[in-house]
Amino acid sequence: MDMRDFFAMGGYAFYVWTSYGLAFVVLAFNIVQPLLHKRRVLKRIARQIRRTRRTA
Amino acid sequence: MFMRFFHRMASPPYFYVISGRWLPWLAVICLALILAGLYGGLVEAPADYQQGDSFRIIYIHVPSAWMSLFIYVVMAVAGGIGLIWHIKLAEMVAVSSAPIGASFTFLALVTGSLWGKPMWGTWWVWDGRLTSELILLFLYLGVIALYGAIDDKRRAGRAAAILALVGVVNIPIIHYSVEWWNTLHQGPTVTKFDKPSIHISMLIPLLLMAGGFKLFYLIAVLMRLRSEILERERNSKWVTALVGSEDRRQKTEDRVQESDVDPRRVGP
Amino acid sequence: MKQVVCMKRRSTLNAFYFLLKRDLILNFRRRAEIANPLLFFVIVITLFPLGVGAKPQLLQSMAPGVIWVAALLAAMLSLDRIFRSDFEDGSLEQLLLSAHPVSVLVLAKVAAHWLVTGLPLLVVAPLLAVLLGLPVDAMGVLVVTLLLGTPVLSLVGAIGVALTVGLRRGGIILSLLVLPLYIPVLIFASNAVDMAAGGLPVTAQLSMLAAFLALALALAPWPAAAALRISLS
Amino acid sequence: MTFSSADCEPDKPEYYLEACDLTCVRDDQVLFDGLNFRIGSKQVLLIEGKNGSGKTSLLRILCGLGLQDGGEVKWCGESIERLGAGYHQHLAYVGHHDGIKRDLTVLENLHMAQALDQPGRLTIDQALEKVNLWGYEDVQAHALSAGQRRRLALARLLVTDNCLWILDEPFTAMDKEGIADFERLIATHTAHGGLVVLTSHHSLNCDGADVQRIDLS
Repeated sequence: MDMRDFFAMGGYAFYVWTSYGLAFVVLAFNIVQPLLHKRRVLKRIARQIRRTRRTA
Repeated sequence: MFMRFFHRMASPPYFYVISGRWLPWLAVICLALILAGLYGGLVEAPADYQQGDSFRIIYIHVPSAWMSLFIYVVMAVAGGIGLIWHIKLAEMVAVSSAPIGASFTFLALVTGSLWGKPMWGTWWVWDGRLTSELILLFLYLGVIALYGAIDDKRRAGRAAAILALVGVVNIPIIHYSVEWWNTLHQGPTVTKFDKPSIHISMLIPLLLMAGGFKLFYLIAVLMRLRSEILERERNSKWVTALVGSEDRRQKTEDRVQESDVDPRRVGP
Repeated sequence: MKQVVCMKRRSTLNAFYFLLKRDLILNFRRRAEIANPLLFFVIVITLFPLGVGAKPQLLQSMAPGVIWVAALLAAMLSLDRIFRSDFEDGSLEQLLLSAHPVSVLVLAKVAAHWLVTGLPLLVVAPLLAVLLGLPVDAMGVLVVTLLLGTPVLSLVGAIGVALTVGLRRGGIILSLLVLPLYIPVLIFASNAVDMAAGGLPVTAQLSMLAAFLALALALAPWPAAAALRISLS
Repeated sequence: MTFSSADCEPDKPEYYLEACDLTCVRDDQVLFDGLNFRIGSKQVLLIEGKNGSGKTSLLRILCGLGLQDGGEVKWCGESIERLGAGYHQHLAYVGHHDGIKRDLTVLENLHMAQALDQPGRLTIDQALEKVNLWGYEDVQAHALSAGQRRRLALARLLVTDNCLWILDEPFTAMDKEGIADFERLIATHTAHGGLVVLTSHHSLNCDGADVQRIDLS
């Protein structure tokens, strides 16, 4: 099964590869979003600590 | 021994550290499983005699459909535990699982319609299973919307847990009503949307992918949980200590970068 | 903990009766508000022929589904009234702090809401079915399905309302929470009327609706009470 | 432990309300931490503190409405969460919202209050007499003034059978004479062995009642 046949997917290339592409996007989203959220939370907490440290 | 382990796991700081250590290993195993499943599904498995290569969408559609139901049940059970025994961590597991479940349900829906297009020529078929999947997506969106709408996060978590419990009781009722409704309008002529009778070489990748998706769910929920714990415990000492130390390490790195920047070169 | 002597149980029934009577009095003091769900029901049904054309054959085949979807939406829109006024003037807190189980009191409020919104739908629905050309022998089954179905709408809706009672813009979310749970009732009820219109037996569908009613009566008040406790915490 | 309605008479002195290291955090702000107190029969607990210091949150936690972040509230030694309705039958709460239905008449409001708990020692007429709302039986609540509605909410305490009163600033919108009346009512309630927890900005001069004070700010 050489590469060209592989990507042709017996004529259903569009359907198969969009499903797999979408799967990759959905899985990636579920990894990236928590990372961004965590960084935002950490930054907010750090700022809060600096604020309390300055006022304390 | 199990109770002691479970009890210590319920305390957020301990859980945060332990999950931090497990995540890399889980990620490696999950990646291995999914790659093996993909290889098996896309390359190894022979084309289906009837559907040709379009059947390979099964390796995404079926595992994510299984996951959507599995995550809802886990969400409801975790919500129930959180409500009855007031375990904050269980409540957070329920709340963190909702978006992941919703994305798997969405994935199952779209891949289902992509799979249906070559077979029936239309993007959407009011087939019993797809319709149940669509309603399950609404149930997920309901839980997410309710959690987002209430400002006090503890109250929001408990309200979302109740909705998840009510939802999980309704899922079998909705599923069988829709199946019964489907037999009314469609009639048995439509080929069963079920998995085609599956040859062993096709089944292995399917199970690999299912295992990979379950592990992926575990990783995703652990990651969301860690940032949720940080957010909810932001006043506690261990978070300030943790963030404080990370903050200082961040500062020392900035100071090191500034000093080795050549003052003559004009910065971007 | 063993509940207290039987004297208390009688007064729980007494509390149920009093709360039901109080809510009916309150609703009749604001009679105009009772008409709102009915007007909505009538308007939605008159929209359909304007939208899909008035071919009698088409209308007749759509009639059961249209009537039931309109009834469902009318019931859902009026759900907010169950707890909203009590939440605003603080008597919801008094309900939660009463000596009687909250689920019984929730049942009383849902019964009052059904009597004020569900029952009138039963009366108006056959008249509107005539607008859509539903055959006469299906009218009886239509009323029976509404009689069995609308209480389930109120009971399940009460859980959604209890969850969103504290929110400023709870209405939008309420429909998202509650409509998926209405689907089984909609499926069996509109199919029962459809079968009756075709002269076929409907005992299976009606018994399913009765089963849903029994399930909702038994299971719905408890999560609604728990949701109220959470919304007010 | 069962509570038969007979021993709910306020004259029995062995009731007590206990808070064990209560903690409450409202959006990032620790309102109070490790709060401990205990009040028994014939005692009044006055909770003071500037606005926003968590007085109302504390009262709602004591009623079992609010959710504390730590610690426990005990009624006669048993956690109120486990007691549930068993605790609420002894409790009467008047919060910011007075819990009066505007469309109902005074009489209907009080009948409803009695149906929700147990009828108390005083009849409705005697209670209305005490808060001098006598003669207003058939007036709809929306026709009453704020002070009169406040007194109607306090009349609800008298017509129901309860040992513990939890009042959130009961004297707001009440004139001097109304306040004096109500202080006498508190004194008679505690004299019968009742307990009262209240927050107030006015100085409470309840002679004869043993008043404890907690300052949250």
